Amino acid sequence: MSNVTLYSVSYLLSDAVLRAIGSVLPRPLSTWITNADLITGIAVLVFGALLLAASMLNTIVLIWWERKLLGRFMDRRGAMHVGYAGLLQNFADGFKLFRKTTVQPREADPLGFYTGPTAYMVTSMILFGILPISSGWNSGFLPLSLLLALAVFSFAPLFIFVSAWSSNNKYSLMGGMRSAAQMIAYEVPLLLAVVAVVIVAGSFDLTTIVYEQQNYWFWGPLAVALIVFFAGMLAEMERIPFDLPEAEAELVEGWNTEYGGMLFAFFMLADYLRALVGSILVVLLFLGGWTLPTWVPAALTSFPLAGIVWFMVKTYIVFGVFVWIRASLPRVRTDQLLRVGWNRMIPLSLLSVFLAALLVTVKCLPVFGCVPSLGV
Amino acid sequence: MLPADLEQALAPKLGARLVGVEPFEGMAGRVRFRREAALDLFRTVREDLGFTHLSMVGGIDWVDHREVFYVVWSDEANQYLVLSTDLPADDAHVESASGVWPSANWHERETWEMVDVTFDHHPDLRHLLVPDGYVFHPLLRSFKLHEPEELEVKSRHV
Amino acid sequence: MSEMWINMGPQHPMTHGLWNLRVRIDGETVLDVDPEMGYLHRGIEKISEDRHYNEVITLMDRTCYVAGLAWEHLYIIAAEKALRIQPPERADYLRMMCEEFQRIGSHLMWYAAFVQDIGLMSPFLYGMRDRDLVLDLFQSYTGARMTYEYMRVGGVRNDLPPGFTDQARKVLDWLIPRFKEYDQLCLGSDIFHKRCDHLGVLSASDCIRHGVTGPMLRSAGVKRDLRKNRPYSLYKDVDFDVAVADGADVTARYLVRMEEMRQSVRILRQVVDWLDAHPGPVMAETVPRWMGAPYAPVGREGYLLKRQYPKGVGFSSIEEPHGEAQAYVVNEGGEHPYRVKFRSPVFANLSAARTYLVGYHVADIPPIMGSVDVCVGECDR
Amino acid sequence: MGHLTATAAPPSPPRVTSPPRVDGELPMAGQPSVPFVEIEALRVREFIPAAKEALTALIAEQGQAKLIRPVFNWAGRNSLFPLHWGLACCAIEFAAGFGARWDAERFGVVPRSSPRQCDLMIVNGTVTWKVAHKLITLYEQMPEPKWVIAMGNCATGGGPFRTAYSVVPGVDKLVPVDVYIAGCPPRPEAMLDGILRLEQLIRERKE
Repeated sequence: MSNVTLYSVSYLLSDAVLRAIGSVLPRPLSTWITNADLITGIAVLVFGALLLAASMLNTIVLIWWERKLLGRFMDRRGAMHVGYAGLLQNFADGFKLFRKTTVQPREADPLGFYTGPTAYMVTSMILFGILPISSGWNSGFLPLSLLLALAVFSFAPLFIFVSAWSSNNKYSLMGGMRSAAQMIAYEVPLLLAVVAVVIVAGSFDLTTIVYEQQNYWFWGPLAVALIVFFAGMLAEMERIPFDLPEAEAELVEGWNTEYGGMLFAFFMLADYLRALVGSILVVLLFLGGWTLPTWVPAALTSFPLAGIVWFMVKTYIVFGVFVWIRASLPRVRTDQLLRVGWNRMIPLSLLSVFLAALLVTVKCLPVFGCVPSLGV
Repeated sequence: MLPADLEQALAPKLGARLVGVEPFEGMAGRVRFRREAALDLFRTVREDLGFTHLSMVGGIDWVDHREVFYVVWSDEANQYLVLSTDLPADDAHVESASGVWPSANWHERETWEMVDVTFDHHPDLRHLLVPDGYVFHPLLRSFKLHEPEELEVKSRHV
Repeated sequence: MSEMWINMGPQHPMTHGLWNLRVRIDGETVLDVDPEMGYLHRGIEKISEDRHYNEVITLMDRTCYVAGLAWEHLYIIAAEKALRIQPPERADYLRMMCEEFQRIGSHLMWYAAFVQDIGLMSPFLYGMRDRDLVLDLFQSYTGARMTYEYMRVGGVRNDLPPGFTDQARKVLDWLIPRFKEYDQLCLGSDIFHKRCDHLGVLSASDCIRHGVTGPMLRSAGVKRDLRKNRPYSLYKDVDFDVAVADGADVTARYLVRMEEMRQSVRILRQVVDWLDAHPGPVMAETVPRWMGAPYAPVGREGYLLKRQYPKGVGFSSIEEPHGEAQAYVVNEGGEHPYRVKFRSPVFANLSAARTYLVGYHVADIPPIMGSVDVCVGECDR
Repeated sequence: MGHLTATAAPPSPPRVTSPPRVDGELPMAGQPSVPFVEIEALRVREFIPAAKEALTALIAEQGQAKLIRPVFNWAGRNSLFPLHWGLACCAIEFAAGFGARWDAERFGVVPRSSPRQCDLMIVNGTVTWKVAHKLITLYEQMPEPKWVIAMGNCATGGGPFRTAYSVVPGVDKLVPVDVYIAGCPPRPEAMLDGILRLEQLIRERKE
């Protein structure tokens, strides 16, 4: 299992295809086409395409999951009639938005108006390439993958602000300002909470962090960091109670008020990609990634692709918690949000860093491995 | 509070400008006054008699003249009172009550645009319900409603 | 950001209807507001002048579309005073029942809209769900969900169907625990208090200066409820308390409306019991057939005036769900009212917008306007 | 490696790029060798709309294709986003249609507040002359393809207020209407039925 990785699969695929083509071609062409460099290059492309397909598919399923879950929280059914249980609903939405005319307001700045959503979408997609999903599904050894992921994650306010400002709408502008202020305020506690994880795990590599959770998942010892990280993620993902930039009640649709058609679809997809990445990060850093506790029967962990399956189950449950929060909490106000961010979250995150350092120093971490419900 | 009490309280202040106080079902009474007395009456009613709350201002077009009525209530007396004045149709204007009761502001704007009664010294007399620049006063009796078909036929000829 | 004007409306999620709030802001602070009304001005007062007394009822349902029966009641009282007609007792009880159910329905609609304004998503659905149960009751005896045309000059159109009272009791039993759930969802959340406490404060003196009535006035601690202070219909015969709260803020208005719903349930239990025990006529004897006809006669011939009614002016004021509504009906002896003038509580409550909005944040506008409970239909008429 | 002779390869003929000719204008002598069009393309602000136009044209062409058109048709009819606004009484029934009992989201109908993201305008109530031009503006802000449903008697023909001085007797005087729903107000079922009929219309549409 462990040596079958996503890259090896795509390499084998590209190798087989190119060799098959080479076998029918005449001599000089066939040597050229079975060149090792070309095979590697094609393999990387296949790898990227697989990642893209997986991320898109997951995002669309995630939207479906949110709609169904939200429907149930609200005593209704959600999308039902398009495809089985409404599974095709989001594909219909996507195709429809693809066909719609993109209206560019006359006073809008075309450069920012078009590049903003695109860059937002692209940076959110890059994230998916960095994160490991299972022992096989990762992009190789990235020693600083956690830092890279968070760095790319924090590009978003820039692009949101650019697109909001260039669409020349007062509501968009206010939404963009709020978004920038909010994301910058919550970057700091988010990073500090991650520092606590890094102290305990001793590595910036996400795969290593997951394997460090062999004995105990980090949500036990790092409960404070988890709370800070979770709240910070809520703010970064702009979901209720922190969805001020898109607060429907006062700013019509927030920073995407002027966007329709495919650009709006970009925003929508990127939002949910970021939501997916947020849930994945929670699973990776605190919930043991693709591993399961040892008391789980081996039959449940040994089937093919078990890692990916369990990882996705965990991710969707974490996202379900986000949806649950969305269904049951009101929205806060900008000043309150920033006050909570600077006055409460940063001290809490510093506390979590201190606790992590303390746990490592006094070497009491193995205690958590003895609790059966936590241990692996 | 009975109509007689009201007359007793108001007559010394207003004198001849008070036309009379009539009984009115469900209210303390109906005070009829000349428009010169408007401001004095409003102040007296609000400050001396305690009718602190202006509920509505309305206008009626009686073809030969127009009537403006004010409904006020008092918390202490737990009573309504209606004040009304008759204005000539060709020169319909009366002092604004919005200096005494701020709540009169919108009601007077509405009465102005509906019944064409001008309120002097109103802070903000502009259209409220009908669009800006609307020249008709719909609640006048001379303003007739017609079926949309007629309207279309007419516009086609124009 | 420098100062700028933004238009919140006429198409804006905050407005819950068709009006425009022009807001001058500096950053996120509100400096000045200017409500712009009239987008739903349908000339109801003018149309009424061309209509028969009973035909005006049709317009009353549409005047305030969330509290149609309350507005019917308002108009009917004024028209009966103008025409000197006395309804039978059972009809009065039926009207009270209508009004109280309508109050619950209207407040549930308000709740659904208000929670959306502060960002709570699911209670909107809960409010609509429970409102539908009340509308089902209306439907069972008036035949319509929102536009009922149930009351008539001199009584009501028809009596209750068999089994109605049991169904009504079931709905009331269902509603009481739901109110508790609503409170848990709102008052149980710290964020709700952070958003709504000390927000949109309108003190009692300001309320009276600007003619603000209803739950907004009661939330400022003024115990004025027309059902108690000047009992119309037969409200003096039922037992209930006036909901009052202190604070004059959004939370206080929430508390007042919630308590009003509970009190309405309390009134309804008494009214339903009375209706069970006292069958009788629902239309006054003195009313000619054409006036109280259960179904509108076909053609204009049906409306021939059989009897001149004495001239008179009818004035009525009731405690509508939004506040104190008044009607002023002038009868000049014809078959149409000469002039109908309505006082809409929302009209007065909105005219004070500058007082309770200036100085707060842009994000505070939706909760404050939500707590005012805007029904544009009755405001613009 | 032999050395090349001067006569071995004939010199390639110089490629002449003719400047774009505009009707009614003489081709100017002594123009720079870089064509005018390329300078224009370098200006990004001009380039992006041009590229967008080309892309839109491409998509439109694809939309006409027999294979793709049914997919887009299916997508368009199954995800109708109505404009989230309330005019009058019908707006309450419109809201009830999105409530728990009727749940219009089952059919993929999700109200959006921004007209840019809508394909369907449900005119739910009385349209007055004061709001008429705002309604037209909103309609024009919606991107193509778009549809209009006149919900209720007021939007269909003025309803009980058709004689009033301030009411538009039917929204079809202002914008093209696809589906009329009768009722005053129509029940939520009727609203859903109207939406489903619109879906049927889209399905049967011949482009």
